Amino acid sequence: MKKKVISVLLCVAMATGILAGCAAVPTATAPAADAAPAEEAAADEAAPAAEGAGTFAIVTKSAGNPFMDRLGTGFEEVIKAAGGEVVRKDPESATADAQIAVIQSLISQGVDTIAISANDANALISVCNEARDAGIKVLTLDSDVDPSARALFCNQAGVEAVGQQLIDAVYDLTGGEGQYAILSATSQATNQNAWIDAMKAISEGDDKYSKIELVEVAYGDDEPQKSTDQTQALLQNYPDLKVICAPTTVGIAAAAKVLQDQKSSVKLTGLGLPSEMAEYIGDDDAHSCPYMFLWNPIDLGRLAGYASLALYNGEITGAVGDTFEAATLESSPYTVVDNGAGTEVILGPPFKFDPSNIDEWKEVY
Amino acid sequence: MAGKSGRTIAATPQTGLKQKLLSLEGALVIIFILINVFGRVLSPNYNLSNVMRESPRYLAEIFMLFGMGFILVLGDIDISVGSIVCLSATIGCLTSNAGLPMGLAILITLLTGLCCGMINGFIATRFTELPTMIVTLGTQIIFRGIAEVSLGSGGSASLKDYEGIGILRAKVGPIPLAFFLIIICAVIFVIVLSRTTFGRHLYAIGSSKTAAQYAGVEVQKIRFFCFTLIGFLAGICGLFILASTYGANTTTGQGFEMEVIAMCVFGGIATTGGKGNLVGAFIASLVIVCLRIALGQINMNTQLILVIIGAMLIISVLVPSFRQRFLTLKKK
Amino acid sequence: MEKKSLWKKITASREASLVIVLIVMLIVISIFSPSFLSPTNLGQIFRNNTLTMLMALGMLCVMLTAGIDISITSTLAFAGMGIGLLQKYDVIHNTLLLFIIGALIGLACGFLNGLIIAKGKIAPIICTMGFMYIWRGMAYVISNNNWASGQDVSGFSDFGKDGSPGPYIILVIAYVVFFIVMKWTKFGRSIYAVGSNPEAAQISGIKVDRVMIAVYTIMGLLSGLAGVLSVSIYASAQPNMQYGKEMDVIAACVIGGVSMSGGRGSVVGTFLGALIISIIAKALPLVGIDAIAQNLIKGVIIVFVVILNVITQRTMDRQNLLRREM
Amino acid sequence: MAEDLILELKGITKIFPGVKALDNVQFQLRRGEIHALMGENGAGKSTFIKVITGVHAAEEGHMYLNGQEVHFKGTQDAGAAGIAAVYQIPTSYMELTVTENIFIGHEIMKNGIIQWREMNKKAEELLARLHANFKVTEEVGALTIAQQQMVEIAKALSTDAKIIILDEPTAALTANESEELYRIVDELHEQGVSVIFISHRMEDMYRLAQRVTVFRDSRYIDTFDVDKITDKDLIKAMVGREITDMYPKPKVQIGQEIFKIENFSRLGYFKDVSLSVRAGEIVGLTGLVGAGRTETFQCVCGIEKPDSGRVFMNGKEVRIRKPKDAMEAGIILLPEDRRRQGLIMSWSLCDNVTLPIIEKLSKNNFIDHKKEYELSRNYLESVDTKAVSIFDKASTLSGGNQQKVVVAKALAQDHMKVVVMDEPTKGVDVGAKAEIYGIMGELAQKGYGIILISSEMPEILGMSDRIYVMCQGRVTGCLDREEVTQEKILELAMDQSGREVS
Repeated sequence: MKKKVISVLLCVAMATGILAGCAAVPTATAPAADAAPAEEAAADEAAPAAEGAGTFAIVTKSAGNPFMDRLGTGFEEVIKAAGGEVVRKDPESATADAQIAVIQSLISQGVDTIAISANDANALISVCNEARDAGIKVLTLDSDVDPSARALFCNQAGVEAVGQQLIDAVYDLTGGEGQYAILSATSQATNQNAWIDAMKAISEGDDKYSKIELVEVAYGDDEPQKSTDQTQALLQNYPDLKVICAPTTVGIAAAAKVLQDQKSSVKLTGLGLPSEMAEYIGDDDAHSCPYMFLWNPIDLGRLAGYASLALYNGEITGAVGDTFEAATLESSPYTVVDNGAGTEVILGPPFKFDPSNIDEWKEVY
Repeated sequence: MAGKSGRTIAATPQTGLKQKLLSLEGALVIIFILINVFGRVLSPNYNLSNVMRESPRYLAEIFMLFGMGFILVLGDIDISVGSIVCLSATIGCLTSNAGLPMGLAILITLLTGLCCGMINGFIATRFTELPTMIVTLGTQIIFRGIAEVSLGSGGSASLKDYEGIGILRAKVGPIPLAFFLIIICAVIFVIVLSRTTFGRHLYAIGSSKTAAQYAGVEVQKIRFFCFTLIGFLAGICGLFILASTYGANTTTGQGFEMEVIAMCVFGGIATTGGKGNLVGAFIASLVIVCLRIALGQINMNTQLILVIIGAMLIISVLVPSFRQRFLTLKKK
Repeated sequence: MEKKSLWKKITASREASLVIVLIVMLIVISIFSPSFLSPTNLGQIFRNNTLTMLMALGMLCVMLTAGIDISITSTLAFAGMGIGLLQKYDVIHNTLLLFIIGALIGLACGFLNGLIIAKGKIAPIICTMGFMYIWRGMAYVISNNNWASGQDVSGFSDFGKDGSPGPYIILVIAYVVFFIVMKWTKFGRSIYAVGSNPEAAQISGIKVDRVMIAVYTIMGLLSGLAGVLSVSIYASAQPNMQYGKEMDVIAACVIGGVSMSGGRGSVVGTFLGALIISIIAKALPLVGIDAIAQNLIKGVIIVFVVILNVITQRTMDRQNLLRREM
Repeated sequence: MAEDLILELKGITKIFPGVKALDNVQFQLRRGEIHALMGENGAGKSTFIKVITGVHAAEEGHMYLNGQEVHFKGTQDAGAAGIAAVYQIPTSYMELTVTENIFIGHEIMKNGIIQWREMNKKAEELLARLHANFKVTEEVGALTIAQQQMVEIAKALSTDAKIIILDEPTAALTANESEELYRIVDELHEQGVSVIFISHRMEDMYRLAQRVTVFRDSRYIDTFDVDKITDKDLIKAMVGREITDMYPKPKVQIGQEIFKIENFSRLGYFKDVSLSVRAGEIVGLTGLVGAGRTETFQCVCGIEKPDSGRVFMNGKEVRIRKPKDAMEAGIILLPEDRRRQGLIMSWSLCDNVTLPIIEKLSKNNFIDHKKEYELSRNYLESVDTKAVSIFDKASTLSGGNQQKVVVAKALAQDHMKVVVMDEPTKGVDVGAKAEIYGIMGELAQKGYGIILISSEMPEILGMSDRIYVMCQGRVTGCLDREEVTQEKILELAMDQSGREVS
């Protein structure tokens, strides 16, 4: 009997806990169905705080990653300049699951736009739609979600362009014929898969590349240790290997170190951070990587910032043909194009880092 | 046979003991209230509808809490549940995409979890020499490995038809369906553990496997059942993850096992077995969920949130330990 | 008679059965990849798995006391990130000093673990789970979203460069030291005693609490050292480094015959266990198994070896009984 | 008085949280004497020993060694002063070798390196002194209890101790193993070592000691010369009252055969064991430790799987695959190791008693607490358990009372027909022993069949109607109450003819 009383008391206490915690008067008194307007009211409240300039969020792939950090830097710079408020969120781990929690929290906060670099193209669809239902403009940068779930994708470079550039680099470094291998991140990395597919498609479609042969796509899971194991395995399994192409920042650095330490004749190219790769870029045999590519993540962040502002102000809706200004970027204005599946804006071609410019860039990012 | 010396033994429960038991849950309730109040003060957006809307991702995990509670009370541990979530979500997604009706796909998702649990249970009960930590460490890698192979290159699958499974996302007012299910589960599992013979047997096994066996408790059968049960619950979790992400990938459910164990421990269930109850664990899980949501809304660094949870975990076990010692000292 | 007892010795020793597993594995791998046994490759096995092998020694000590430490890779990341940043911001570039600092960070983390476990009487898995979150989180926080990269650690990374004897020397020293300490010193034996029967150890005058603290401190020290080595070997410090690898270390120990209930395990067994794990990691890409299936195979091998251990033990017990029957 | 005292303690008081474990206790040990320390469980003997060896520090009192006052801060101080102890709780390291067990804490070192070869040699010498027949490199876990005991004694000897304390050394030993121990103690005595030993067995005291000190309820009672004391006086000193009949065996009309096992075998443990019990009969089962008595009934009761064997209840065969089957058939086992097998020490008495029958105390699987409390109280009172409340933890009771709880647990299973009591008085003090025998007699009177597995000759002789003797896994004989003598049992227990090749 006593126990029952205690349990009832416990329940009551907990209920009061919830109510006390959620003391928002409308939700506590009004029927639960009225919650949605209350939410909008909260969003409206948030807006004046930024003096009409809105709140803009950016969600990166994970914390502790300089590339992601620079995206945020660029984004923040543009929004701050426009007088808006920035919310930067790094999920606790590089999973879609962690991003969902973060985006949900942003919906609660009633931000105006969310720019996402997605860890998984599919897993975020529902949460993105939820955000849009709540009146939030959703766009992606760096790594896309399914086009149905966002307004616009700020692409660092067209998939075709990246694929073309990488395959040309491979062609160049092999001297037109020979074996090459790809060291990718994880098997589900959206970007990497798209680029690799593009490389394959281009090399199959053009006789020019008929003499270079892709022997294997290895996955280093963006872990230094596994990437090292995989690189060594590639070297061992394919003694005639001429080039490794690593379109991932962790993989390329690990591979570069293996090749350089072993003084291997195999050359490396791909996509990498200048600051990570400065040690390995050089024309002579002492360096493993003659040149590599990347775009400027700060610029990409800026582009996403401008796009967010444009979406927020209603200048664009993300439809093909929309145009918006990006004052601090060279190629401004940008025009929304169709990439076959959805709409995107493209930052520009990837930038080539070689011994001549690496020292300048390694300090930047 | 009457007592020869006429000695009598008291048979009325001492209230002191009960109060002691109550104190942990009481403290947790107070913490729960405090967190909600602070959440409200710190974040203007911390209200019922927002909390409820953000909760499903965490609620899915709480399903496993009940099974993990059983497993920990038994003195075992299961660190493969995160992988089971991944595998069952994957299989569910793939079978649905293969053209099976949604109902069947849901059933297969749950069965996958069940089977994984049975495999764990089978190894754990057949090779009793092995600590379950090691068994489930191995199967953790295997289950996720199977999911990776099934997902193939790309490592991610999305539901082609997510109309059917949408029913799991249904809401009553602001409150998601999952929340009601959780409450129902909580009531059932709490009662089973605290009131039934089965629950008594769980505590017996957790306190002393040998003595339980001598007393006629079917130790291995119950252990097998509990591993199967947590597998099934992981399947449910996988199902809800599938419903909320419309798909599965190789990182689905990563780290869930530790989060669920942490919730149980925070709620007073000892990993050494035989101690704690699900009331505490359930309140603790709500505390952690509210805390994460509140701190998320004030945009605290996500890593710092983990630091706070880690510290809370250690403090939550340190405090009773020192309190105990303080009490004995005082008595002295 | 002498011969028989020698045979008995071999069959009764877990190490011997591990050697057999190793040999079978090597034969199978060599069939698929003949170059596997080349000196360079063997060297790489050790170099790439220096961290696992090093931490396995600490885990051996911890598990001998019936404990477990799942915070090791977080400690590793914290220490590694710490010394990485010291170089990035040009505070210290002296290799030796960096090693000492990293080791000290690990030591402090481990000491805290040990203190709470021994004095607070807390289940090791819980305490170390808490610190797993804490140190990993701290690594992220101090990193402030930056990595210490190749150029930042350029001089320092020469130590762990492919071809540099650095990691090998550390491994050899660590294993030799541990082999001696665990077998021939009072401290080593007291670890066994504490794990085997803590009450008895207390009565024998062994300071159980101190041994527990020491064991976790050693574990922390080795994790810190592994963090420094990691930065050196991969020329990069990232807050998520070696995430989840603590399970590999535990698996290595268990495969090596270290009992999770304490008191049983040897340095040689640990070495063999770590070697098996390392060979799996190294060989799977080489033998041409699809990258996607590698984790699956790894898991199956671990479970297989662990169950094999049990079955061997059971057969041995049964044979003993049969002998008794005679 | 100019006695040559090697050790003297005066006014020792030791307080544990909530209890006074020792209250102004004194003790005198003469040089070279064997001194017995007796008293019921909980009288404070073990605590007293731990004060001597420095495990516990006494709150009050003085200790003099060779006339000098000493203060031990830890066991190492005591060891250095030449005091070594063999404790009652198993202090062996099961996973470590014999040598290590002997030398742990005082390894032979040279430059900080353990000298294994020298230690092995020394250990061999010590074992030779004890006439042990096992190797120093064996793992202790692989030895028998008696052999482990020898290792413990060797451990005490290895420190060159002048005073050796043996805490219940014979509790786990069979008659002839005890004989071996007496020989060892005699030898120590001849070598001039002073010995303190604690035991519940009168025979130990008579056989070995010159003087005996009795404690009761944490207090010192008296010290006697063994030559001048009778059983009765001693028991009175220990228990505080007179016990008239140690073995109260009632006259019982023995009925039909109710329980029979046939051809029970398990590889490496026992072979072709058959025996039967009639209603109201107490059947003794004895033999050396390791003869397979306990293992046989573990198999009968479904704890372990036998290779072969059939069980009959009232002439009908029953199949037993798990402990539950045995219980349902009415065969209840009171296991040997009550702390590990019989009770859950961290649980309340009530929960322990009702664990096997909890399903019957519940409606639709929901436990009926009222019924549970009531029932457990009834049974606990019926066996006269000394406890304040049924919610007391089992670990707080003394050994004898714990055993009573185990009995209550068996009684609660109301369809019990045969009860197997495995060493029911092991580690139980005299007063409680007599009570347990009393309960046994009452059970027999009620028509239960009782199997008493015991190594203690007096209780086997005192309580059994019939006695089976086992040796090396076989039943070597069955003796009736009338024809039985201690010699006959020993002869059968050490029967060599059973040792044929199978």
